[in-house]
Amino acid sequence: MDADGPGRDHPRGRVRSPGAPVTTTTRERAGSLFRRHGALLVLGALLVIGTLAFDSFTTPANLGNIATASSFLAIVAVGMTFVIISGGIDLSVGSLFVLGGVLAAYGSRYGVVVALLLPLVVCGVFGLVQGVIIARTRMAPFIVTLAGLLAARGLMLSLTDEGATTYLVEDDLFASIGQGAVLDVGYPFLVMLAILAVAVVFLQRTGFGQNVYAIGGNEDAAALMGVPVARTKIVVYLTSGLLAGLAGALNAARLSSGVTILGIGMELDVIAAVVIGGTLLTGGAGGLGGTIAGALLLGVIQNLINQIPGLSSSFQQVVSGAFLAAVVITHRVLGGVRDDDS
Amino acid sequence: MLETDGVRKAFPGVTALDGVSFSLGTGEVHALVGENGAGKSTLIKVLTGVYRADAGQVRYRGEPVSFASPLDAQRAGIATIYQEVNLVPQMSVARNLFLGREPRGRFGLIDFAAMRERAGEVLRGYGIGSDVRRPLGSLGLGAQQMVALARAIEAHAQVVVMDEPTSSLQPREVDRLFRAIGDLRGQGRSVVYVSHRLEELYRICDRVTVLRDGRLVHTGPLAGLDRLRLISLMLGRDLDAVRSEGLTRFAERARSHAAPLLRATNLSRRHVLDEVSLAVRPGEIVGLGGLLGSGRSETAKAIAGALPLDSGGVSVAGEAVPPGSVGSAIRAGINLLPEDRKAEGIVATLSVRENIALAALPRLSRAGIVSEGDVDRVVDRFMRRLRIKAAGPGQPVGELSGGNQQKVLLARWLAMNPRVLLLDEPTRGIDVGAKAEVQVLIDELAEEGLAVLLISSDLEELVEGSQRVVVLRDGAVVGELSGADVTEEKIMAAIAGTTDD
Amino acid sequence: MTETIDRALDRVRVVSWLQRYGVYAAVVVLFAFNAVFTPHFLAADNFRTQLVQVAPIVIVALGMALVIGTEGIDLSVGSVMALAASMVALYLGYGALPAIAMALLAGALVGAAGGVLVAVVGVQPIVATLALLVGVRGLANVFLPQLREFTNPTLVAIGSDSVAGVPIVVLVAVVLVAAVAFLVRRTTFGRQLVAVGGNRTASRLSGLPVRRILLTVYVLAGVLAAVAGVLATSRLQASDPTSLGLFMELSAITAVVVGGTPLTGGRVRVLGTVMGALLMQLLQATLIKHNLPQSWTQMAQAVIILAAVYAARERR
Amino acid sequence: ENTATAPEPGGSDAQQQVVESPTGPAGAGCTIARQGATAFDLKTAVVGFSQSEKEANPFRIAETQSIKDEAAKLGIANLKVTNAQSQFAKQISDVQQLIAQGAQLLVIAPLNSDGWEPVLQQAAAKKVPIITIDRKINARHCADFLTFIGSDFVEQGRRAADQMIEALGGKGKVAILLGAPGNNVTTERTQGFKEQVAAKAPDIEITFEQTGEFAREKGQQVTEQLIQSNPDIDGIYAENDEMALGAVTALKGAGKKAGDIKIVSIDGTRGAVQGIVDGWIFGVVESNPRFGQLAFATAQKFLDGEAIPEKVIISDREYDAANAEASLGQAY
Ligand SMILES: Nc1ncnc2c1ncn2[C@@H]1O[C@H](COP(=O)(O)OP(=O)(O)OP(=O)(O)O)[C@@H](O)[C@H]1O
Ligand SMILES: Nc1ncnc2c1ncn2[C@@H]1O[C@H](COP(=O)(O)OP(=O)(O)OP(=O)(O)O)[C@@H](O)[C@H]1O
Ligand SMILES: [Mg+2]
Ligand SMILES: [Mg+2]
Repeated sequence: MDADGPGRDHPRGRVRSPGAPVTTTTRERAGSLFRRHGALLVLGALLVIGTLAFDSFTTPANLGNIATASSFLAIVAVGMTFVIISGGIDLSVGSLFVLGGVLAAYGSRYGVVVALLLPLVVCGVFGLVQGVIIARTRMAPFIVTLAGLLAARGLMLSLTDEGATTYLVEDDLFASIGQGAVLDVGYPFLVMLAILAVAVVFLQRTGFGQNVYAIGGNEDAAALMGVPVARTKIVVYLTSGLLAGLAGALNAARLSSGVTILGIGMELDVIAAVVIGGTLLTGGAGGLGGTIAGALLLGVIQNLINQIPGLSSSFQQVVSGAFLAAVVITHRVLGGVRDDDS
Repeated sequence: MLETDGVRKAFPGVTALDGVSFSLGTGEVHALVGENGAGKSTLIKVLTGVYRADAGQVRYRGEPVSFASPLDAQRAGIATIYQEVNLVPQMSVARNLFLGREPRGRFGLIDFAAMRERAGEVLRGYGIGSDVRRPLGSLGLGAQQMVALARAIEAHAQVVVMDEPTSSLQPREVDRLFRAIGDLRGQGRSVVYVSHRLEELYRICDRVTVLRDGRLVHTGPLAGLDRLRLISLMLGRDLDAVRSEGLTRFAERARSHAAPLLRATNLSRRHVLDEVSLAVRPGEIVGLGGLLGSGRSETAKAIAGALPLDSGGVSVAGEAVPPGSVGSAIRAGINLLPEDRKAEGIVATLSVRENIALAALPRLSRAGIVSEGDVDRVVDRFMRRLRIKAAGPGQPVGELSGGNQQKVLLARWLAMNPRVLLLDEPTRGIDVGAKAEVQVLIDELAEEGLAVLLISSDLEELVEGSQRVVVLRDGAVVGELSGADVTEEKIMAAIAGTTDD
Repeated sequence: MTETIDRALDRVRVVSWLQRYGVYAAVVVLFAFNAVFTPHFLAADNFRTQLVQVAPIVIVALGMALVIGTEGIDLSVGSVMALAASMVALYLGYGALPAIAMALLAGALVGAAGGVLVAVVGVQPIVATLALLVGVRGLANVFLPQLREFTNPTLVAIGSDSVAGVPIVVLVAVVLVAAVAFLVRRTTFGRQLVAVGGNRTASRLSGLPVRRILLTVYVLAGVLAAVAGVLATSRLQASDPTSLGLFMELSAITAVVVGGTPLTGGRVRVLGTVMGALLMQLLQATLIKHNLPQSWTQMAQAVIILAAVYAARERR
Repeated sequence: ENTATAPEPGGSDAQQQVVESPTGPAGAGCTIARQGATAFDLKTAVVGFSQSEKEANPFRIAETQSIKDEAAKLGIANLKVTNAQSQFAKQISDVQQLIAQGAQLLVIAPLNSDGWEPVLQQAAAKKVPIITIDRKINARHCADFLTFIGSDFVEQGRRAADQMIEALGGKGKVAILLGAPGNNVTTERTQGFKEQVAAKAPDIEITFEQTGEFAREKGQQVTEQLIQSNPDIDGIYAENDEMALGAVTALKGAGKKAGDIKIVSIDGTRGAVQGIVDGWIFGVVESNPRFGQLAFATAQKFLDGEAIPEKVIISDREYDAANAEASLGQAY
């Protein structure tokens, strides 16, 4: 990809004076490399460790499971990456994920088209409305999407008799989208890759993508530079809503039902995946490749923890927390630019 | 070309514009001047769709317009460089330059190779040769300002609005800018030019509009308007008063021979500073000269403990200051007025009062509890002394005009009873009246025995203010001038490296 | 001309009044609604119930408000409550006071861990405290694998006794609100905290001990969460590390933001935070008392949050 | 009802009684031949157990422990245990991982009844028999899963209703503390209770239904609101013991006396049974978590070629004032 591609934030080297050659230290270069590809490196390291430590880790079936199971989180995280790069946050994705699944399962009785369109339309409208509120009223995205989280879950509960009704997927074609597999890797993973490819082009190679980075970097400046801030934000939240709904629908296809107990706290996992992937929560920098690596990383961690025999369920949580902390600390120490705050 | 008719704009507590009728002709360079807070930036923002006027009309090419956003204005052909550099620091230089009009390649996707190449070309024309892939934020403020300029001019706008474009530029860059403005005029494009540097106005502007307290007090050709008369219009004082006060601000002072109060020895940091040593005596003002990016700000920050060093040390009155800590530098009496007041200086959400008291809080408290009376006294004293123009001490500092923000920062440091003052561009963006006040103040402070290190891109200010000038290049000291040697020519020569080392 | 100015000023005044007091108005409206439509609402017992229930949220929200004031966020508060509950159960054998002390210490330690991650390592607050949210909840369960009841009279008394008709739990909350309000308004630390949230670089260059301030703020948030954990535990008369404080972070953040403290830092509204918590509590109570389903509760909360924050948002 | 006895009813308290194991139409029942697996030795096989929630409440602790104990007792060396920590997506991954690790028998305590498609497909491909305990999976018997061993939640609800009717003398106002929404235990315990009340005591009015999310604190808080706004309430049906105990704390706090408001709940934890002894709780319907022995015995029967019914419904005992004190030792 292009070296000047967005998200490639360069080490903050120092120029001597205008025209002088750029000088970067090895450490800075390593740091920047780590920030961009840290998740991938950690992922690689964990795969090696897993292979060495556990026989049953590197089997095609196990890796295929991890890939397929992670793709839903990854799809949602793609949307979240747009949101976070634009300087926002979207807490509603977990609720939209479960809402999308319920709607897809319900819609499947009218065929595959409805099964896909219904969640996309409803979750898209949710994203759109949140985007409009955020862009037009300048309310904090955190709050608007927190309200969205509650509203979407409330809607889902009222559609399912407070969660008691589980709609079953009644369209085989639709179900096969979620259940088919090529060599142990499920279709959802392939869908995720396709979405990733499209998203990368949009984020890196279009004016829209540039605008997303610009408003995340400095919203006021972007507005003064003529970036259509409101429109960009609206599209960003719309995208996030759509992808959350789509991931929910795919998951419903995989599970053959609109399970109502999903998605609680999912937003935090999604945010963690994005952040581990090297996207800064402050906006303006980051990329999609890291996000996907981050999502896979979370799946691998869970799988590895399961491999350790005799670890009580509480200890597993401690280990996950410690692991998350270790990843972000490594990130920060190796990859972060120390801004010498004291 | 672009006119306003009776424009009004009020903010809570202040009327920033009060019935302003301004008109810009085709192919003219129009100066917009006035004291800090006169309403210049506000007028520009109304013209370019950032604010909507409360009353009155904006006309562009004879048609009434109401731009909903800067984007609208840009589409209509009005490009703007705002007072504070307003680009996206994390994005690369090239992407900042082309944001919104990126060169397209296949399938309408952005062609980054072409963009880089064009950016390199364009910027070299403005004297910026650094890698266009670097994040903009890693460039010095001056270079950033040049990028903003290039961006506006390259947008093929019919009207280019510049709000204090030269405040962070070096003389060489100013020349380049003026050539660009000349080209614009030649092509029949119009320029609105805001600056506090009067000599610049006389060099390039055709007409002038003077604002005072949100009202238009004068508009007309610049040629033939006497400089003192212009100042009296701005300040609203009569001509004689201005004449008698004069414009020279720094007093002549004998050279101090006392032992140095501040001594910095061999300050080094990889790629930034290289064995910088300097000393300032009590009562002395030492200038720090050098080109954009020569490391002046870094030197100041290093002395103030805000920049970790690889080696070297600082002492005040012979006592070593523990390195790498702003707190201990401040306890030793070293105070730094930073260069970038928006990012490093003001706390925009807090009031004028809180901003002034910020650093001095521990002294204005007893047992960790703020003594409000003391704070009020200090705030009141400095608001008066520096004539800070605000609705009151409770007004958020973010709402003040640039110059008044700078005064608030100065007040923050003066409230600390400093021994050493490091002033990084203290008069940048300050109007003539206030500038004189600040300079008089600096003088007074030196008189009181402070050691002052003055960084200024304004060579005139540097020459007039300093008893000695230390010249930096590439993070190293390349010369020191004192006494009669302190002249603009000699400094330029030292900067350029044509003198002996 | 003057008329338009007057009208403009009126509008400005209304807007800034709403910004400041919108949440108070909302509490009053909801209160009035209940007084008319909810049976037995205007009873002393009812006020007691609402105040007792809201007290732990208020206390957690106080810490959260401080953290948000520094432009941070603390997701770990709910887990800290759980950890405090475990500590109480583990050390109750030594008496109520040592147990409470250990709980507060644990809260301080978790806060310090978060503070170090944020202030020293430089990890973004939301991720740093997310790691703690996950890990500390696990830790609480490792220490105390399941709910444990207790009958320690001191602890039970803290949870259920009253002084002069005011439940101890509420008294503690009132005292802490006063203390935090004092901290924010009158102390050097309070001023500095807000400045750090407003502009960290400027604060550092002004010689403020930024790291120490951040660290202290996270420790305070941890201790306050632990206090809330102890109170909730003593009210429940059982330590329940599994479900105590679940989703508390969202309730606390909601209270803070609905109360007018912006997430962008640089400002702390203590009383507004209390009002924000009260508003959400009243809403919840209203819906429960009218026996409306969960789905309604959530949708109504969404609307109220949006409305309150819309009224209080910054204009430009 | 076709009542059978669990194999080797051993210890005094730890065993389960099977109350119902219908063999289904046309002598169905699932045999190893029909299911397609090849017989293996349980002792040396890889057995996977997927627990749904953290072992942090008495029910889950007892359940996991009984599986582990029984495996140890039978000498099953290779038992792999996972815990989904109440996240359904994690449970699906967990079980898939167990299958990938070569599990030959799966015992699952499902978090949810629907949504098991990916697991069922993989298990079917490898012919891994699945036994679900405590909650069932909605799927095809034999093709998808071997059997469900557990209680009948609707029946539990009905029995709770019977107790409530008895407590109130068939008349009064009752509040329900619902379990976590979106969960078939909640749904079925509610359904059974309401059906029975409607059928047997139309004078009992259900005036209030709010979720206490199966947690003690929520149960307490909701009850506090409830008794404030509905002071005329006569009985509280809590869908698990934790919420009932929370309700007790709330009643104590409001100055009520033991027995003022009749509480009936489900689960049979020691705390709740003690509550009966103390007079605060009227009665408790048990939901027995000790599935270990029955699960492995069923698996062994299957491997030995016997036909296994679609569900094995276990007997749940009931605690009330009459037997509470004596049964305290048997409650978990
Ligand atoms: N957003 C705002 N909110 C409130 N008051 C404002 C705002 N922007 C400007 N003002 C006030 O309006 C007046 C005019 O400000 P403006 O920035 O236009 O001055 P200026 O002439 O550009 O000054 P300077 O030379 O210092 O840049 C000032 O008193 C300022 O305090
Ligand atoms: N925060 C930063 N990160 C990385 N590089 C920086 C940073 N600040 C400054 N630099 C680089 O260090 C060099 C020295 O900059 P500095 O601004 O201190 O020079 P100066 O002599 O003060 O010039 P001026 O202030 O006029 O721009 C510049 O070339 C700049 O690119
Ligand atoms: Mg201005
Ligand atoms: Mg500088």
